[in-house]
Amino acid sequence: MTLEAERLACRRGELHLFEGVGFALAAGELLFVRGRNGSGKTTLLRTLCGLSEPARGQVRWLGQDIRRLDERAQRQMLYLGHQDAVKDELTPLENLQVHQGLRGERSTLDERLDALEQAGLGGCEEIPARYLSQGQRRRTALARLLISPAALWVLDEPLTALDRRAVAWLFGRIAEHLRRGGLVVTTSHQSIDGLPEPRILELD
Amino acid sequence: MWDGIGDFLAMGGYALYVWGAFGMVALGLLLEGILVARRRRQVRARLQRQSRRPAAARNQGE
Amino acid sequence: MVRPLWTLLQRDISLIVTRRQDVLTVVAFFVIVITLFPLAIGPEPEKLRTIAPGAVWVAAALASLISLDRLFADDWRDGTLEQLALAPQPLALTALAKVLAHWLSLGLPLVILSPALGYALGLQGIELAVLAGSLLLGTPVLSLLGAVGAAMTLGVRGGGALMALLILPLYVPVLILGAGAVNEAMFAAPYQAHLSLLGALLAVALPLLPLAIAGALRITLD
Amino acid sequence: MTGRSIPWLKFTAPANFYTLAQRLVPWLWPAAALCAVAGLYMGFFVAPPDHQQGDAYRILFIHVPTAWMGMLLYLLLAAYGAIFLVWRIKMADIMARAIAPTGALMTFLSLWTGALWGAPTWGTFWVWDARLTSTLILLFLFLGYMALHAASDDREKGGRAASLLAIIGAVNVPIIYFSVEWWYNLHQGVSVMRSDGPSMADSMLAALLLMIAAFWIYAGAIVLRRAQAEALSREARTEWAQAAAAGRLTREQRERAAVGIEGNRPPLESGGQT
Repeated sequence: MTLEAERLACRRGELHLFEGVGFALAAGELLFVRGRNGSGKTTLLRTLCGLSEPARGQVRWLGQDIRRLDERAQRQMLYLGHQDAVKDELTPLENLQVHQGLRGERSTLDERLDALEQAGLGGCEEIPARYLSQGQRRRTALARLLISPAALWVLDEPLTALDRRAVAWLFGRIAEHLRRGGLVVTTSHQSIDGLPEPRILELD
Repeated sequence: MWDGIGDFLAMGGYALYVWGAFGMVALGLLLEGILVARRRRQVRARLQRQSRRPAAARNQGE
Repeated sequence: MVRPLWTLLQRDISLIVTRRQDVLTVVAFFVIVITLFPLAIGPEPEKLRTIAPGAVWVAAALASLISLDRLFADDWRDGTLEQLALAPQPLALTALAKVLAHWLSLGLPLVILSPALGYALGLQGIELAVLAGSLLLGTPVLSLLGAVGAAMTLGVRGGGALMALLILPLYVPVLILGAGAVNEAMFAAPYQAHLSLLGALLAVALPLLPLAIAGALRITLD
Repeated sequence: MTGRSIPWLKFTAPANFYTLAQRLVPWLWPAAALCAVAGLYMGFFVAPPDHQQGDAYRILFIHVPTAWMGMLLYLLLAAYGAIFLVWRIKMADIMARAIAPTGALMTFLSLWTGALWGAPTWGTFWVWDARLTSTLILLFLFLGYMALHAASDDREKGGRAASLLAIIGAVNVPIIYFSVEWWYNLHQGVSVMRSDGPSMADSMLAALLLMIAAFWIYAGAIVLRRAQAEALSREARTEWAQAAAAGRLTREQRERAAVGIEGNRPPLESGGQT
């Protein structure tokens, strides 16, 4: 179970962001992407999960080209972007349910409530997301990590808007996921003390 | 075939239509030519400015 | 494969229906545009009858266009579109489900309402049935075409007006065939040919346009 | 994969294309002018007046070529769009973009000349004739392509979206044409403009063919020129473009630039699947 990047080059518009990025991430490994603003972290993460097409090079997940994954391989990957993909009109519980439904994943109501509880949303499961704070919306999105069977997590700036307790909780989740043989690619501007020893990819 | 220049210009009474059509085509093509030539000049001038000041060009974008 | 699409269909319909005013706005727009015709042309029943098929069809095309403007916009803004693109099922099927949800909640009401408006403009009997039938076959094609435009103009300057410029020319065949069917019925001529051509357009559009929509969405997300 | 083994791929490199156009265009201008002068001479001084329409029919010598060019250029636009979408060859997008304004102009001119021809022969500047109506829609398709391309901030993305639009439009053009034709016949019964008009005298045909040739060559020249400017502007920061702007692009610079383009393609194993 590996995520491989081979001589990746990306550009945004006319701007050449980076080239020659390559790595192979194995089960149980954490990749931390570091770089200043505008160095292409988000573009790299979007490329790694197949949303953006690289100008050169290739990304492979489970041995398949990331742009043409089959259904099984696609289900093994979970991406969490800058935007939460949380619908204002729906409650956290409904959001979680819809998100799982779209990915074809199954869980019981108890499991979903439990995940929201763990994510620190106990008591607001049934309140439309528009009344929630930015941090609570983020937690709604992160609750997906608890019930998804995906092995690869691609998390773009997951710490934004989270308070210190939520950060510690998330770090714990990531560590547990890695122990179970999962893969995590992430990026952040905040301190990552408390995470297991990551492999670091530096974009200048 | 034509009896002098006046007869030619009169186009058998259809002068307005015939010359209106040919005139608009000539105008259209001429205008297009001028616009393209101007754009070409502008691009070349910009590039020449850039090659004279390569450092500035790098930050200028486009 | 079916369950994700079913979830999406349910979610989209319930989102549109809970935001009730969207449905009301589109239906009201449809009715108002049709109301403008008698006001502009005059109340003579014969005149109105002549323009009735065209008026209803033009109003339906415009209503479809303005309602489609936001088909992907909300999902794009809050990041759901990325998740849809990364879901296991093909993006084309997802797009088809979204268009279907949109048509069921915003297109179908127009079809249901059209006989009443046709009647107000002087159409009668079988003509009303043909009008509703032609809209039933034609508006899904309009929705699919409009969805391509909506996907293309996501995050582009001047979205709505630009989309009208891109998509309205492509509406022409549907408009001709749809209004034509009603015209035929008005002269007691066979209208079945028009309707079956509309059906053929739908049959061609249904498998092909979702691919175009998916392509446009991928370009937008890239 | 070098330029030598597949020669036509060589011109997908903007530097090579630029040089080719630079050599070609100086010949195209006089060729177009020559054809136009010959065609106009034939059309005005050799071809006799029509026995029904008098001298008004001479508008045909520009109406038919512009109408043809409009349609042809749209098909070309869609073809380049498809090439760009499938193989991501940047030059194809540049060509498509360069074609659009000329196509729109030709379509507009064919409408204009058609109206001025219709006025004396049918007694009206505009009828909702099948051909006129579908030409008008073609003009809208060109304008839509240009608007979409211009509205996007990211040239690459805008180009891809516009190419997709051009392809959808091209698939639609025959449907639009037939539906409009059908609509027109149902409404009018008898067509005012039959394509099988009075049989054409040889001199008329010769004049028409010369004018068509003139328009073809003109369109080629102007599109190449516009594409050159576009290529220079997009590659502004490269060595070849700056040399070309100064008018001294050497063979070595060109080959270096072309190699850069080859390197820009995805590696074969992924490129083969697109």
